[in-house]
Amino acid sequence: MNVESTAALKACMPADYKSDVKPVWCPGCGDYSVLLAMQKAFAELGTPPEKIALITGIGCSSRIASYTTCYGFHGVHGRALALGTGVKVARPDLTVVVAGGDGDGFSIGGNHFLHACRRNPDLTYIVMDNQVYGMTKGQPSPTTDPEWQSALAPGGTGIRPFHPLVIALASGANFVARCFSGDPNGTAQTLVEAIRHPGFSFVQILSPCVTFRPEQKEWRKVVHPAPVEATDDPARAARRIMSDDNFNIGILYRGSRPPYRPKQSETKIAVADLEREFAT
Amino acid sequence: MNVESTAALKACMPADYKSDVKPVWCPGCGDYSVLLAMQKAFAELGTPPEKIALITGIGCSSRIASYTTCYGFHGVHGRALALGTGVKVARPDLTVVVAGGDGDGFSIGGNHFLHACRRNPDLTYIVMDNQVYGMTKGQPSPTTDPEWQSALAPGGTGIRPFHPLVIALASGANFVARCFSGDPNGTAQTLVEAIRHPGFSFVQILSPCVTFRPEQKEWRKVVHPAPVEATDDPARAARRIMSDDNFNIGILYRGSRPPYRPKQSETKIAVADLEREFAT
Amino acid sequence: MPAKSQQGAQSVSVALVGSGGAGVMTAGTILLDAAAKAGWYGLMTRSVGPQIRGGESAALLRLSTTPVECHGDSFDVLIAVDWQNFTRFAKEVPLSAHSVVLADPAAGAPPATVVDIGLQIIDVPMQEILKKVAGGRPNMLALGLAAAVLGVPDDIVTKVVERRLGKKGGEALESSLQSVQAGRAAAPALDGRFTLAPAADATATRWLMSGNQAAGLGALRGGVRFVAAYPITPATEVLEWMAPRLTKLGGALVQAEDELASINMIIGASFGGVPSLTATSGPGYSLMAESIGLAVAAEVPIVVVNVMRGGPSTGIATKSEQADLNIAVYGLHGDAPHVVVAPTSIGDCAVTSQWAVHLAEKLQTPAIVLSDQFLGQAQAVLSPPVDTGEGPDRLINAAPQAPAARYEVTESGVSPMTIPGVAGGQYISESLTHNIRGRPSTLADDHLAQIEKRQRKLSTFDYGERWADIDGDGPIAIISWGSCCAPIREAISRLNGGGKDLRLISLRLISPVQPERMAEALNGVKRALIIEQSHSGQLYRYLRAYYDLPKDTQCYHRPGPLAFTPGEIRDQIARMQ
Amino acid sequence: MPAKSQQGAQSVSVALVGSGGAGVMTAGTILLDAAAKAGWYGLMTRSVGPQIRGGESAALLRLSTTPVECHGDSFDVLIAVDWQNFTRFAKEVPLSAHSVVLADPAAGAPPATVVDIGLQIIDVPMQEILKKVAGGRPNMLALGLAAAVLGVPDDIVTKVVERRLGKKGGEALESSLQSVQAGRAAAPALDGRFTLAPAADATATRWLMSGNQAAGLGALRGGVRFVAAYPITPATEVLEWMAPRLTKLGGALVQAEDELASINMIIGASFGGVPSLTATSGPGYSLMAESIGLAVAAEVPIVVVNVMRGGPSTGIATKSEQADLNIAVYGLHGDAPHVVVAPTSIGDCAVTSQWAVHLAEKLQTPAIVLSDQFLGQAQAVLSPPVDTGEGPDRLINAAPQAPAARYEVTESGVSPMTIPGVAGGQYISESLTHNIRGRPSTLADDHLAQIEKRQRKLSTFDYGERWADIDGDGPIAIISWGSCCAPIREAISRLNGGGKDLRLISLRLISPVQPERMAEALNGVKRALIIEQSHSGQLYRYLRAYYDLPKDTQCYHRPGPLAFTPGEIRDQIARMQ
Ligand SMILES: Cc1ncc(C[n+]2csc(CCOP(=O)(O)OP(=O)(O)O)c2C)c(N)n1
Ligand SMILES: Cc1ncc(C[n+]2csc(CCOP(=O)(O)OP(=O)(O)O)c2C)c(N)n1
Ligand code: SF4
Ligand code: SF4
Ligand SMILES: [Mg+2]
Ligand SMILES: [Mg+2]
Repeated sequence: MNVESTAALKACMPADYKSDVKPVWCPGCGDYSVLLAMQKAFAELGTPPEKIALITGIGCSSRIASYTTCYGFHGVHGRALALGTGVKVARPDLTVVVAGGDGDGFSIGGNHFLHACRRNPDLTYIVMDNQVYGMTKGQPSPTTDPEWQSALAPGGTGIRPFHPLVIALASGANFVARCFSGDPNGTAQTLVEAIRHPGFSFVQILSPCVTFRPEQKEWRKVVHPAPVEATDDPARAARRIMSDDNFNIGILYRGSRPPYRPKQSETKIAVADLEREFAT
Repeated sequence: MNVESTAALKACMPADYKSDVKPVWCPGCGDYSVLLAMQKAFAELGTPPEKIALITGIGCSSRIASYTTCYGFHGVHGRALALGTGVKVARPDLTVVVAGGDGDGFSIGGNHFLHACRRNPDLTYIVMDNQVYGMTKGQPSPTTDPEWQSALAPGGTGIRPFHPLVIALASGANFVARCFSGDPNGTAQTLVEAIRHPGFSFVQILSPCVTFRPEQKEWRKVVHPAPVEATDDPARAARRIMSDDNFNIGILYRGSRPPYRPKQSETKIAVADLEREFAT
Repeated sequence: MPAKSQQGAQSVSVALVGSGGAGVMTAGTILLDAAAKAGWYGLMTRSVGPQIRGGESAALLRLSTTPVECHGDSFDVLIAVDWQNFTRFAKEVPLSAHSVVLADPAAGAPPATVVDIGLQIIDVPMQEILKKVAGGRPNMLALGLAAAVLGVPDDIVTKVVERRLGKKGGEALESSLQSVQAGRAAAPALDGRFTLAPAADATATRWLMSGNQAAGLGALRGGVRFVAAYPITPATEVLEWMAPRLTKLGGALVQAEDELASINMIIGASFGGVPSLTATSGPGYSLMAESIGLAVAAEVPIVVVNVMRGGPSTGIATKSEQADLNIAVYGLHGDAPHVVVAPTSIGDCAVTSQWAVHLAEKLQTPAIVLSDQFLGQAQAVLSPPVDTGEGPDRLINAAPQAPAARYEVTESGVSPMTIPGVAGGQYISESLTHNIRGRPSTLADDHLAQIEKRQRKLSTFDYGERWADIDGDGPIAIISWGSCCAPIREAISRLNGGGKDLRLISLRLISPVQPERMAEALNGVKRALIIEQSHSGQLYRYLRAYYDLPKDTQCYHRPGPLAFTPGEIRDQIARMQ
Repeated sequence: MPAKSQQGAQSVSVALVGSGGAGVMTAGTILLDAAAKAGWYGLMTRSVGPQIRGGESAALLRLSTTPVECHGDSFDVLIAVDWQNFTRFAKEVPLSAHSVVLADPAAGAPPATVVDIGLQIIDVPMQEILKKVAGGRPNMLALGLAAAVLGVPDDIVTKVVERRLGKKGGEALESSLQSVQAGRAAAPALDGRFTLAPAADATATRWLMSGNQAAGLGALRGGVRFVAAYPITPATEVLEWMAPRLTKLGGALVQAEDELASINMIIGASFGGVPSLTATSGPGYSLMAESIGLAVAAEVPIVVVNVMRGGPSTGIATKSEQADLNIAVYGLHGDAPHVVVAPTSIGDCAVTSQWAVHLAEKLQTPAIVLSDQFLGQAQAVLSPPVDTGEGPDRLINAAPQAPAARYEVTESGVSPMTIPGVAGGQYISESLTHNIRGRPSTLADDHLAQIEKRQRKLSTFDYGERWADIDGDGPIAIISWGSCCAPIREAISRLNGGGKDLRLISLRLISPVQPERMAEALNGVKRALIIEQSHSGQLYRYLRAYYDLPKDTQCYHRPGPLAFTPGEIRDQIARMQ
């Protein structure tokens, strides 16, 4: 079946979003389930693949675009949010989803994360957080706990982990959620809401790296639904998140800031009209 | 008098930290008072100028290093914190002060700000915040209010301002304060405490740009001392800062995280000892 | 010494100097504007000190009966409101024994370096005079002096003052006009020595614009509708000019958090189908290098304007140099061919940037526009640069057949592109080495096929005659680029017999190289002289690497910040002749 | 076909292929280690598929009686545990009619491309055999097969297996050893065709190391005590090797948030007086460009190791290419001269990086070490690279007289530096154009003086003989660099008469250029051939720009990912001869 050319004509199914490329991921990698959740979410939204731009950086997780049938961009390390912002501003009609890893998004890409939250373009940012650099074979990322041993940081980094959700809230993200890849249905549902929510939606997905952080297989046992409903008060959301156990799953904040749209003047002109100003 | 070579021999005076270079700043620029406050603070600390490394980026404010008699680095735009971290890790004996503007620190330098807070090296970071790019003649910075008119953003940016103190707290800064350049004595006192405090100390100094934001001359009338004492609870500090009027002056947070020091092994070896591992 | 005929001088140079910020610049702009209205051509540059505001500054003007884009060897007239810090920029205001200085004795004695030249110094008691004008303005008095000396008609100056200062309101305008008149009245009789002759084509349309504005205009003409950028001297005016105009054209400008973001934003927007541009200078350009390489590999059209300033590092932000040629041509990791073009004059900034948009889109590649601070920030009165009519002629596959082969190997090397939103055209724009479908590949064959394709599309494209401007056909060739071209043109025209043994090749297409066209352009050439404003001779080395130059090829090169003068270049050429 | 004498072959190539991740790599490493202990030299590279883990992989070994740093034209022996995805890397394992394949028929038929070669295929029922070994391991069986075919002594293999796998504990070790023995027992008799002759200097010291480790060692020898970096393939091992060792030497490694931070951290540390280094690859290097320019302008010594991979953009992270020469030499804005060096062999990574530290410190400038993925990630058994004894010989002003003239114009071009903490030596390390005291300046004279000084210190320094390795003195010169040198050396030695008409210039100092030394090295040369692994011929163009090459100079260049083979190069040379 030729999925790509017929997708627009019929109700979308999750399979319509899956490409024929075999993932490079290790067997058991959490990212397989994120891919599945994404497909389900797109199908539920009913947005045909050609109307979706899936923009990623570099890392195991950032390979995800290739495994879908959407338009995609596999850019350079750390710049996916800037790419995605450009796509959205130029093409407000597209559904823009930006995705990547914790290294890509919070280490090299940290500045764009801050400023995308602040700028609030209408797109959804998904970080597959495995608390490690998978692609480069196991170095600590900003979300790695300070004691974790690795060749590059023998004895651990000793550095306090970065708290993506708190930073997102503090910088102005308009929708904040945490998911677990082991629950693709719940994740899909959250993604649907994130994409529908206007403005910058940030979704952290705990997605185990079975190769370099095999202990993350245990996450399945410790994740649990957030005990309370999402709030629209950023301060309250921040307080809750700061005091939770980092395994609280669910939508944690829904804001109502209007999304970013560059100013447009009422009166439209032609380029030739500009020439007059130079006449002497 | 040859200040530089005799400084170490006698009690330090503020004037000992002032170089013979005429500032490029506009008459009335708030940065003059920051320079004065810095000199007073150094004198009070009694640290001779040669033991201080003053590291800056690019911008009007970043010119400050030249106007002191300390060792200094006027680097490239946005990278002062990385330079300063390198100096401190390599030379823990030096007093490292990093300084710059809101554009330098929060726009292009935002990622280093996040990660310096998190990493917590024992240095003090001073941002002279005038909510504008002074050096490049008046473009909006991350702290500019969304309605401010400028050639580059006609009608305003429409973007929510960046909240430096909240971000600093959320990312782990160990000391957080806000000062006003119009109060050089108070600022000097805060700087003394910031420099003495172990770990990463962040001091935002409201410092008017009289040329591109002449309305900031009014700041003098609206600043006021923080109504309560500094807390050591980051969540409480964040809540207070989020709800204050942005003109609350004083030390707002004092943390107790141990400063960053790279791991050192007990056993020291020589390079030649390493060669053995390659022998077959 | 200005060429003087019965009809007056062909061109006159005037420097207005004085501290206190924008004063002399305003006077200079009015003078330039008035000269344009009176039918002359002209050029104005500014020299500023390190002070952010209120430091010393100088408005450096040259007015002429024919188009002019460089200063002369020395200034004919210097009007000094005061001498504060004059020595800091004295080298930018060369004077000769034929120059005349008008200065206020109350502002102190002229610097010894000026007096020693042995020129004529005329006292004009400016402060004294202005005491009699309510709210009198020294800069407007200087304007009046200059207008009188040059013979710029009174009514035109008045009209321009009214238009430009009108918004300041009644009293301020009144005192400005009175100050101008006071200046006129105080102007010494100089035997009409510096009076300009009427322009030949006095009624032709003239535009007053800077190169940065021209670059912005060219980009909009070419079809750019999205800009993301981070401010930097001396490129900011490109952006500040474009920002409000883009919103009126239905486009947008985003001020990014840094250059890493701005370059990626424009890549994203262009992937989305909208022709996009950023403008920056050396430090910002460096930061963009990684992602310009992304645009090469993923074949996304983008335009990057680099208005070069003094380097290395932060260098001299406010002065010109041509030392970013290396990084523009060679500064990407891996084999990453792309387009580099350079305007050959202030007005040509429009033509070249329009062409850059066209080439970027047509060849699905980054096109770098290497302008420089002189071209970018100089204000000139010039003939309107033509709209070439070239637009964003991207090869689009509007009715794609799945599976999409985004990176199809074609004869031209250009692969048809699909635009997001179009069903059946989905593909991944890929930074990894990939096959024709955009799938990551590490195979030698795929790698070679795509690398060759990207080189081929650049090498085989027909760039037409615009690759260089060629003047003359003598046996000595001068090869140059950017803001060097204007003083070279003038030097040649000054040489005996109009420099008949000379041939000037002003390069507009820097990369890819055009060996056949160059061979043709050098046909019959015995000796060549390459002229450029860099310490290491970047253009010379680059040409040597890729072209067969005449055996006897020399290079005259030095760094900024001082612009080349026609005399300096004439001396170099004379040495060759 | 391996050269075969009564004493056995001079060198033998073995490929161990099979899916399932690290299995064959472990076997290969043990084989290499055992061969070293037995007195041979050797090389091992790996080929991996796109899969992060568990995909296909191949351990490609060559063992030899003399030092060896490239693979042969084809592999003598291929041992296939299975054929999964073999076609993906088949080009990296060239086979000939003389090759022998040992494969398990149960793992499926060999691919047609292999069968079609017409080589000898010997069935070894590996799975069958392993059924009899408790916990039997196919990779260890392959090891046993290879050891038997090559004649690597049993006891040595056992010892290495014990040492390397000992920590896995009793049972696992036991089954490994039994698998090895089972492999030995199953090995076919091949008339000793692939048995290695004893090495000439079998008792000499041998080291087993990769180029990345060697680069780390050289840096530590040179005095580096601070490293800041961001992980990137294929440079990460430089960092991972250095990290724990730096802490033992009293130094430190900081993992930075990105390359912008890492380059600035090392600049800061070096300003503080501590010799500092970072290691990266193309994408990271691009990001560092702006701040490398800062180190040039502010004259701060730093070392940047770029382990080149396939480009442009993200390209092919795991494969070699030599296409970052342009960016390394030319990739900074403004005129920003600096040092670029390149190791000429795996072991030379140590010598060259030690030299780089020395040059950076001595000349107060960035020194770029251009290694490549092949050199960096290949494991070799080699003669220990010498410690040159060169350390960080920075010109320090320990007793400064205020006011400090940090950027004093000296004859050598090197200005004495003061180190923070020392009274009277305070200065500002300045990115703006500055005068001798480090004060910002926009004066033409200051700009020129500092630009000239920075060029002079590089141009006039005596780099000694180490600028290039020169072998032979024939009239045909081959000029090359990096990992190309090994196959060229082998190609020359294979040519009739030992290639007496050839002369090999292996460049170690890429920049600054050495025109006099090159002229001397080319004395008597009639024709030259430049060999490099880039599509655009970057080395050729660079040499052409700066050197006077023989009139008849050709260039053989192609991109990665496949390494050059001696045969491929011999053909090119033969065409010249
Ligand atoms: C500029 C640059 N620096 C470094 C790298 C190397 N690199 C590739 S992926 C990666 C980190 C991946 O970590 P993460 O984003 O967490 O993704 P994961 O693999 O864990 O899914 C790094 C450092 C690169 N490709 N580009
Ligand atoms: C990489 C780079 N981009 C842009 C610039 C231009 N630039 C110089 S200073 C500056 C902003 C200054 O603003 P801020 O840091 O707030 O300092 P202020 O002048 O207001 O004190 C900019 C954008 C630069 N020097 N380098
Ligand atoms: S290395 Fe980790 S993150 Fe990467 S594919 Fe394997 S399991 Fe997933
Ligand atoms: S432009 Fe503003 S910030 Fe800069 S020196 Fe002037 S007043 Fe100060
Ligand atoms: Mg990760
Ligand atoms: Mg500012």
